[in-house]
Amino acid sequence: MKESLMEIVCCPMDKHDLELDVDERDDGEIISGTLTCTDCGESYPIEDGIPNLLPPDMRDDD
Amino acid sequence: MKESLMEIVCCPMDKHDLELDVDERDDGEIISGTLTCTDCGESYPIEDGIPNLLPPDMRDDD
Amino acid sequence: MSVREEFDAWAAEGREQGMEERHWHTARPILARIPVEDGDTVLDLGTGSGYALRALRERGIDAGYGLDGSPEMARKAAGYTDDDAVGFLVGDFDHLPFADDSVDHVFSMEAFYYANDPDRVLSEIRRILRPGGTFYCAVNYYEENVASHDWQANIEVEMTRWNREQYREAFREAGLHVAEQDTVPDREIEIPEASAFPHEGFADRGAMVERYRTWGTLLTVGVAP
Amino acid sequence: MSVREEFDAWAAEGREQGMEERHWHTARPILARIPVEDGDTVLDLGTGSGYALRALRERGIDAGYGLDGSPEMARKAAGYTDDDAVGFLVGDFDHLPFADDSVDHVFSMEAFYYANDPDRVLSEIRRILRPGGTFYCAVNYYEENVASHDWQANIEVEMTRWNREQYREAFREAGLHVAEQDTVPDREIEIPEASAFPHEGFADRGAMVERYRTWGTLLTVGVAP
Ligand SMILES: Nc1ncnc2c1ncn2[C@@H]1O[C@H](CSCC[C@H](N)C(=O)O)[C@@H](O)[C@H]1O
Ligand SMILES: Nc1ncnc2c1ncn2[C@@H]1O[C@H](CSCC[C@H](N)C(=O)O)[C@@H](O)[C@H]1O
Repeated sequence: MKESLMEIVCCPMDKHDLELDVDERDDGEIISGTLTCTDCGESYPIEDGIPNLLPPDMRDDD
Repeated sequence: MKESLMEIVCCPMDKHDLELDVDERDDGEIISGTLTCTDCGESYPIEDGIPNLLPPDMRDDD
Repeated sequence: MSVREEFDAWAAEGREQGMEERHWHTARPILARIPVEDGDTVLDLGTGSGYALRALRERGIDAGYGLDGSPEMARKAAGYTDDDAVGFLVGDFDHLPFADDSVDHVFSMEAFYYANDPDRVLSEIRRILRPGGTFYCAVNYYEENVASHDWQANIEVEMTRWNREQYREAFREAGLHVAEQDTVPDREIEIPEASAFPHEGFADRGAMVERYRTWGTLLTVGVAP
Repeated sequence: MSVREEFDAWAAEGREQGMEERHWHTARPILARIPVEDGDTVLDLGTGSGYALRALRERGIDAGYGLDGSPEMARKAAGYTDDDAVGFLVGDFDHLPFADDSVDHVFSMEAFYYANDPDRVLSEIRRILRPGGTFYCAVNYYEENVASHDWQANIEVEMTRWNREQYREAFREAGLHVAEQDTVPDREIEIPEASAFPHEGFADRGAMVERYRTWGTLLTVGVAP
């Protein structure tokens, strides 16, 4: 994902801002990392450049 | 014209309400009469059932 | 020449019937898009023969009013319907004789560009529309439709030739949200074989195809906030 | 089965390509109507292969984001573009991970009816749209399209089958103005001669013509006040 996505993205549950932690970058692209809600503390993974912002119970249902 | 038109019609110049004077009626239809602005006093003719709400200078330009 | 004189003459020649027939090709799919509900009041600006209101009544609107700057045209329109819920009046686009927030939808077909001051007309429409009301504005005289460029030569009323973007900008300037813009093709007009050209002023078949099938009429839909 | 499992399986089978090809017939004329401007941000809900954003980028939008509930689908979509201004994310319609007033237009093609709670999705869309922003919602699974009624049998995700009026009502209930509603025909799909039927599940040619040329996909356009 591009860092510019941070301008519009938010926590799917409570709509508060997310904080970005980058694990791996390639050019401008964030390949892996974590998005953490500044309010509820829930965290969402970024894998293969794609953030997964499913509600936690839908993300983990397998 | 139908009297129900009075609900939405207004003076084309200052947008104030109009007052209806009926000369001739046929069933529910107003065939001839006059619409007069309750504010500026300008009057608009109804002829053959059709109100003429052109601004006065456009109405009288022939 | 004034709008009144010009179009009184058109009405005297019976031109409203030819316009209805031709414009219907694009008016039909456009009218079908308007989300009218039972109980709605619809205004048709530059109503000509009044066909649009007759069509919308079949979908159950409560009242339809056709405004036209030509008394003769309004008289013709009135003669084509005996539906009590459809009425006609004479008036000018720049000075709409309707109260604030009084109308649910405004429709206008091949008429808007005759307005003396089109920006003012848009403000007037914005004023009379209820919140959420729409303005369906269809124009075949517009910049991208190059075949329309020489129409001004045949008419003494001055016409406004905006492009697509100018329509969107002017709507927004007047306080209308732009919900849609589309070129609606005329799929019905018969276009003869290439050998029949020149035909109806088109040098070749390609030009006529472009005029009708590609550019058709430009629809811009505004919504009152 | 969850949306995620169902559509991860579709992605594994490569079904996003067939959908892109088929849906493009109606998506193309619908996308053309959206009044996008340079600088706009557009969201595609249930993006599949992501073709809609690629097409809108050619018209100059600033950024396009495709959301999909299937991680495998989002991965496929990401693989089909190397445009820096197009991005994909995994998420659920009912819980949109976008800030209030952050998006200019939302598009969704053949996806809305899979939502768990469609009314909630509409509220979410209303929340994230900027004033004057539009929601272009296209669905071929709807009440009037009778040929779609038996689709539920082939999929385990529960689908919502509203009629035209229910769409308009639900949009308004969520605070969106309804600017347009239209059935957009698929004029491109090939329909064979009558003798070839039964064909693709249609008993006769008339049924296939009705399904595609008449009902096509139902477009409802909402505008944020
Ligand atoms: N400034 C103005 N105010 C009111 N009506 C006007 C006008 N300028 C033009 N008109 C009217 O607009 C009409 C344009 S012709 C189109 C008629 C009809 N809508 C149709 O589709 O066939 C004419 O009837 C003309 O009298
Ligand atoms: N609740 C939900 N949240 C997010 N995405 C969903 C969803 N339900 C279905 N989808 C996604 O919506 C898509 C529907 S298929 C349509 C794909 C694409 N718009 C096209 O026109 O071809 C699938 O990719 C599916 O994963």
